[in-house]
Amino acid sequence: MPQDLEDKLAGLEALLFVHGEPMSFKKIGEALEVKVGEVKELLRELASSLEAKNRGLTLLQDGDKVQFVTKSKFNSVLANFVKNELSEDLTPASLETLAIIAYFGPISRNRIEYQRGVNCSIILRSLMLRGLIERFTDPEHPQSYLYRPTFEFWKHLGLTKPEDMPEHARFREVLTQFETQT
Amino acid sequence: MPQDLEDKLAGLEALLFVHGEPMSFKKIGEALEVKVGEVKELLRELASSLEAKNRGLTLLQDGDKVQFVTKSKFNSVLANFVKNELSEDLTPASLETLAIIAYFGPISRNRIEYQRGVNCSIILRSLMLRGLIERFTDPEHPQSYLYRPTFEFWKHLGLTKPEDMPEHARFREVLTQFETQT
Amino acid sequence: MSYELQMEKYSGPLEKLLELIEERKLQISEISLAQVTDDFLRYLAKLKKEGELQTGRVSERELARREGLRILADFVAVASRLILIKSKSLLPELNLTGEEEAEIHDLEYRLKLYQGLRPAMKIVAKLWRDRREEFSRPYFMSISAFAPLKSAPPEGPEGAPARARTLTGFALRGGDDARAALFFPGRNLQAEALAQSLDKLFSSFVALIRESQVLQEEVVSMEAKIREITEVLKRLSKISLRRISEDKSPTEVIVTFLAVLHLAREQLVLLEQESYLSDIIITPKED
Repeated sequence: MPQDLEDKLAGLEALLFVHGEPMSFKKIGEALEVKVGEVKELLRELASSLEAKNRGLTLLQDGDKVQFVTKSKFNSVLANFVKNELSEDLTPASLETLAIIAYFGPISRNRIEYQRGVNCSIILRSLMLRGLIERFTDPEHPQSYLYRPTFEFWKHLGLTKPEDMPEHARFREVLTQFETQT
Repeated sequence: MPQDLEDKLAGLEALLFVHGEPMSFKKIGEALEVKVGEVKELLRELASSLEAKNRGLTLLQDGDKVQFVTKSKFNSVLANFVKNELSEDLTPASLETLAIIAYFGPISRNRIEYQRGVNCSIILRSLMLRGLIERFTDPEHPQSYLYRPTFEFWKHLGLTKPEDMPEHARFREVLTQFETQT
Repeated sequence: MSYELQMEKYSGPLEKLLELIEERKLQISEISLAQVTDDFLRYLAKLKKEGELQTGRVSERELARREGLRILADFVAVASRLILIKSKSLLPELNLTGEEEAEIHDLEYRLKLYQGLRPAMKIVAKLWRDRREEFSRPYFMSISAFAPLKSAPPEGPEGAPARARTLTGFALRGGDDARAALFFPGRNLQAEALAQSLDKLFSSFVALIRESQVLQEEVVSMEAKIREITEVLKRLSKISLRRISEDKSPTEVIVTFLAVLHLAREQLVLLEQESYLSDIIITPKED
């Protein structure tokens, strides 16, 4: 466990960084093994160090919850960046993943990854952020998700369903062969 | 746009925070509107300020990419809050293959197989599926691939750059000696 | 335990070979390799037997079966070189080609390299278990960090329906408060591009399937040769190894040798050698 003040501040920073959502003082205290009173003190300390001009983050507090956010002066830089990033052409890897989902969706991440032979978590996240695919809970396996193209995706292609994709039947056949023979 | 050094450092921090994943120097430069040379300088500056004892984050760098990560000493504080897909044990065969790629990557499948004395196609596939290694086209031989560790792998080992591998220089030396003998 | 795990606990033939040499506290050399050949072949036979047992049980696990087959093939490849070394020590007049001599040296060299690099594997294993993992943030996790401004689709189709899947956060397009789905297709998104991409991926499947078939054939043909020679030997009464090795290509000699050793292990034949380096006499065992 973090021992002195500096160590605890560092631990707090790491904790808030990893935890995406607002985090309650209580939970922070549990993680760092300190009392809620000390958590508040640490947060005050952290907030004041974040005021330095070379820091890009700040604390957003709401009641007894707190989270890291970027300073508002960087909003336009960051918004531009996110927009440019999401508007880029699809990479070959993204196209491949999207193709699998378009042809064979709804499909689980496991099966997508098995076909591509690589981990796809980031690509799936990016395709979701771009509004090209969506995920929903697998009715048969409530623990896992299935991925399918969005309505906007089909609309953009001017198609309505996987069977409308070029050479759909042939690809299905190759897939069946692959999945039974490997 | 961020103007002076401190402002740029703050922008860099905000950008890496928002992006989350490894980010190329080039992309950082475009977002902050500075040259790649300046990006490197800013990263050096940021890395050195992160060494302070009250900071919980550090920079993980490999090649021309960089990512914000938590310092490895806070692992025990954070492990409970982060769901972890990678924690399972590695088989001897996986360890062997990973060690070769970690110390000698980027490296071709041929050379990996030569050193291990076994066909590695399945093991490479499974390591790619787990997101521990990635492959890319060899710039000098467009027909073949090279393999290298991913940021996920470095993160799991708690390193901040490939050269942090223990005895990195010595093992590379051993290999070079062997390869020049023949 | 699944078949896959069964096989995976063997990290490979070099590891095993090194273990056998080190057990006897020997240096890596042609002589020590000849000395551990029998142990290695015995181990290979055991591996093969376990593999077969397991395959029978989980035949539906095709991938696992193939993995086992591959490992087996790798062991057989090393075994064939060991037999070459052993043959050379037993049949001194056996003329090895330059290529075969090179193969022997290559095995020695690889084993030394493997020995030199083995500590690196231990280091990675330790780091992996040490639980020093660093954590990062997911891709674009904090797009939702500020006031919930919704943006209109920058290049989406007109009148895209409102969806729950909206991107809150710093405004991607000014202070537009309209609730609308974000849609960033990119300029290269067309059905044809997707089909091409899939076609490329699927052609690599074909290669993968073919590769596994070739491998399977190789192992099968090796096994068939061994069986064939075993049959011949059973029909002969007493024969010298030198004689059955005559006029044979080195590969055939290896296979012959493998078959003889196999029979000896199964106690179907007796091997006799009057003195070191003299010819080996093979006698079928009486039932």
